[in-house]
Amino acid sequence: MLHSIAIAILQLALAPVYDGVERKVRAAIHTRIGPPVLQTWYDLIKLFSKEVVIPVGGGWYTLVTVLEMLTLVTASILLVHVSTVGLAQATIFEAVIFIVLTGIATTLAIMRAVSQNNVFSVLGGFREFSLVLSAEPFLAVSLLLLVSGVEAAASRAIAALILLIAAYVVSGRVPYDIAEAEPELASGVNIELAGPLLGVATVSAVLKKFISATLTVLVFVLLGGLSGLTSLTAVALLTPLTWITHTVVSTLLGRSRVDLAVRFLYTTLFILSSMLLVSYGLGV
Amino acid sequence: MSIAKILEIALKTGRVTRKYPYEPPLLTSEFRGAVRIDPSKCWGCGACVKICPPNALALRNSGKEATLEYFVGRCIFCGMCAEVCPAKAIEVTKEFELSSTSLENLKSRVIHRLTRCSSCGSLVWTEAELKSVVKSSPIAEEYAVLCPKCRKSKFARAASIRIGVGSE
Amino acid sequence: MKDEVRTIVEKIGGVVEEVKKSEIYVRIPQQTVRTAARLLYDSEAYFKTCVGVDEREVNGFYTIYHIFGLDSQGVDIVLKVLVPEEDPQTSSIVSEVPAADWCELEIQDLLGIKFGGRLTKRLVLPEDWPDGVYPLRKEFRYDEKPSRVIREELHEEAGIPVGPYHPALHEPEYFELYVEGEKVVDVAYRGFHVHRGIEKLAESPRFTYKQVPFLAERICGICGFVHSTCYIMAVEKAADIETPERAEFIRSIVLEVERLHSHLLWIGVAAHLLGYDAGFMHAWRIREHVMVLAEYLTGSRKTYGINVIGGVRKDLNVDKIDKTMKTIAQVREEFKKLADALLSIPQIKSRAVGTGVLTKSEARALSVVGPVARASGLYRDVRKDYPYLAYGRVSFRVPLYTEGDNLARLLVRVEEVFESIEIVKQLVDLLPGGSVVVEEYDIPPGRKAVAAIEAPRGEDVHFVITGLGRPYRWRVRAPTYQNIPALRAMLRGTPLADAPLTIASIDPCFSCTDRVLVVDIETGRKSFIKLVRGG
Amino acid sequence: MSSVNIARALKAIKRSIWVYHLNSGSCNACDIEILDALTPYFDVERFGIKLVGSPRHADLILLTGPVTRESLPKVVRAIKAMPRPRLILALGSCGVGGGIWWDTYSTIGGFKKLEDILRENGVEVDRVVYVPGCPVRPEAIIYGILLLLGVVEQKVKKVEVVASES
Repeated sequence: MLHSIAIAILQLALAPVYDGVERKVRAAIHTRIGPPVLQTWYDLIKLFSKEVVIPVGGGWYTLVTVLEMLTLVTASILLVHVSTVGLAQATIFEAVIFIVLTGIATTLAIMRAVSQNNVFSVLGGFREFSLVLSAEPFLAVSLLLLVSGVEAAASRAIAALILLIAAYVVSGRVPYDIAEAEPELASGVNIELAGPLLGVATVSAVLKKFISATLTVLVFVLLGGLSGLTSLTAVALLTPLTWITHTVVSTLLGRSRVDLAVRFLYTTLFILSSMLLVSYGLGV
Repeated sequence: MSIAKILEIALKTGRVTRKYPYEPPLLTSEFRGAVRIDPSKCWGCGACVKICPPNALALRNSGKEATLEYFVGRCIFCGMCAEVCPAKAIEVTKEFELSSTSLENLKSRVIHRLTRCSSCGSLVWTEAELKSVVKSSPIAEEYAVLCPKCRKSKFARAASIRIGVGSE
Repeated sequence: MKDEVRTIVEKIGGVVEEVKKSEIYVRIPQQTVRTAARLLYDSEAYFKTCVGVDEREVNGFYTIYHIFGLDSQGVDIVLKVLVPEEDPQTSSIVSEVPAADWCELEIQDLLGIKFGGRLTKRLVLPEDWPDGVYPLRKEFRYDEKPSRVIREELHEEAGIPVGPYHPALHEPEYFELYVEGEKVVDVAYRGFHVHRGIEKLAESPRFTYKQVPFLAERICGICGFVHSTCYIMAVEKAADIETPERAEFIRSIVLEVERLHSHLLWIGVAAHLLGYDAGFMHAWRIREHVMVLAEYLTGSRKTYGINVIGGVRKDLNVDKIDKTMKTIAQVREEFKKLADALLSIPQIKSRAVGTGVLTKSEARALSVVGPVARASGLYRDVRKDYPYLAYGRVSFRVPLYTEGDNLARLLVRVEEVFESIEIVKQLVDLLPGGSVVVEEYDIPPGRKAVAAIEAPRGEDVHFVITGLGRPYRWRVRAPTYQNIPALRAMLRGTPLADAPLTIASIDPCFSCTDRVLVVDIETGRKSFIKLVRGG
Repeated sequence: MSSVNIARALKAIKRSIWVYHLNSGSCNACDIEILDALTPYFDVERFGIKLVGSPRHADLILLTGPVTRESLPKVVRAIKAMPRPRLILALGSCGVGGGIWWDTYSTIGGFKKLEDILRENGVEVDRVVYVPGCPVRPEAIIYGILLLLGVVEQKVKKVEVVASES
């Protein structure tokens, strides 16, 4: 338990570095140099050293923003813990806790967005809401199914596929970055933030990418039935690898529109879930 | 998959970034940067001031001195001043690293002493202009140091002496 | 005068004052200007612009020139209407010619002439500008700064504000989008943030004929060469100055280089707005070759500075020609690959198809220009309709699409990149010898001329009345000025997320447009209220 | 909060400078060059420079244009929304000295005048760097930012020469 928390903290410290690598990789695809690998850390350090500006909405708003980050930190640690200990020890209970935590984080994020007296922020909040509704329920179902230790190969494969897609959506990357959509909504939900508070929101954004990558790793750990040292190695190697894969995928695509994204995700995930249901029922 | 084509393009192109300021800028031989006024050649005639579209060049007369001021902060780098300068004193450089923390540092001035008409004492030429006019044209120095009015009357007087009318 | 043109001119009545090779000036009494305008519009003439001039010191009147272009004949018909000084009022032609909307409001603001039946509300000038001060009247000094008048904020936000500072717009402009859910139902536009008083400045004592090209270049930092060339063409036409052929070729080459950089820029920005940053980066990487070429040919990356009345300041030599050919070949090859990749991105298809539609009839009624017109099925291109400079000597295709959506406008520009490359190749091939500038010329006062150029964004029109030492009046009608009104038609029913793309799809250049004002807030507000009440 | 330690603030942003592009009525040329500086050939991201969409996120404002009468109140509002320290790069011949239209009726004529108006409105600006150019080259923008951060030395200085003495 303790060692996996230590690993989780190490991974969390590495998350901004992974983010730096992401920016470096994206730059390479753009045929340019890009920022130093530690850039996201530099950004965070700077943001936390800036003047504190409490936005309209005051303390309540600040509280929600900070709480959102803390929930995400907890969820991340839990997720790393589950993936490092592997299949044998992963319990439905932990999966439920994780799902509840991400649910709370999303609720907080939406609350933060719509409580702002800024039309872009509110719009971003609604978009986030639509997107979450079309991905997270499926994520929860497939995660529970995988953790519950279903033996049937087809069911496991379909559940894994759903989880992989949903995990990508969680990362908030193109084409699903519609809640922030810089050229459309002027940074959307983050528009009114400044200084340390923006730093907190940036941490949350990085954590979402981290959770997304770790979820993907978890799929492989669960599928491969890894545990102990092998699952540890998998986490250490697969997290950055997944991160980079996500990056490359996101550079190849454009931003989707909220109605198109919801329709696409709903259709795809609904069909997959129906298949899952059938295969689970048939026991294959 | 054609969406992955961009990766192929990127791979083939490699990295194109110029590491300016550690590498030379992307500058061609034709680039027009800030102008430089050579104080040893400038006459202070003001032809450049007249042509300068944004008034980045100004000639101010304080009574004793005429100051040609070049404010690079308003320059549009058209190079017309260099084209019209009769003394070829203005040179278009390739200088673009002109940033400054104060406006004063963006100004360069050439100060010209003014000469007075030797007869009536009114201000006429800048010293440099006088020298170059004397050097390049057949005008005699005794005429050059006069203001146009005095010159005209001196010439009229000299002429009338020669023809022999109205002698005093 | 050709017979077809003669028939039209006879039909509209009035006094034919002047007939030139490509312009006919007809003086029309105030009472019949509307019928004349209607007649012209029905005879397939496009409305170019109207110009208000304070000619009181010349003939005792304010004058309004309505410029119509008979594209099919390559002739401009200019209706001249005299407005008495003591009662500055005239009839509006906006009900006959919707495209005249803005320029009439502009005259109303800057010259104080009222158009019968139109709003008298402040539209062009800043909100803190005092009433009764009209910058384009001759007694107004260009550098007067009337004191601020504090007005109550007339405008409270009711819709989604896009601007004045918004990441999708790199200029300070203000769109207010009225939405239901995520669908745009109406839009109000408030511009004039970039009104710098250029037209007034050019007729001020600070400027001479020779200096105005440098001012014209700074109307717009993207299509600066178009503006300086257009001004110069108008002056040269008015004063019958013959430019050496070689200079005309060089100008045409630089114009096409400018189109290349402008279209590549736009394609990059469009990709960025669609979240496809790789497209943005690669388009701009390719564009950088064009920028380096532009600097090598002219000495400046953007504002060029080589255009003067009578020719150009820099000649082409072997090295420059060589560099030009190499660069365009490289751009062609690299852009071909990029365009393939770009057009295969699923989000570009799903978001550009069927959004921001402008139908052909709307496009015709609003006299839209450039790629916007060509994407809506209007075959309009100044290079073909009124061949100028060296364009009569080269062959090229005008891309035409009928869908009128964002994708059509994207495709028009993509194809034009390739056409421009072909044009440059032919121009370099045909480049004649000789000098590049005539130094001696004389510009008599009182002459008039209209010049038009196909800018990257469409038809750019300059109208000049010559004066002593400097233009008496210089009027600029940028392409975006004609296209922005079409945005209302394009944005209605478009998803909010596609609004920035749709706004960008006309490739708006507000700095061009805003030398003067633009606004449509009143109509926007009214229909908004109506729509809301109607449910 | 009223006094800002500039040296410390500059040190803090040395590796991470978020810039906000504020166009006060420019002709677009400088604005396009700002965008150009982000693209592969110049790639300012290698210095940690990032263009942000809200002045609240910004460490540095890139001001272009001569500040037109109409945009003035909005420019003041945007600069006010920026947290301290307020650092500004006045770009281009317009931003520095008002440009070719420095004295027309509808512009206020560059940053110097804007600074006075800002002061009247109680908006303090902590440091300004002037970057001439028409338009400013992408390299000139990079140079200006590096000068602000103290990475490069200032090259220009005030020159006053008496013609006959030289």
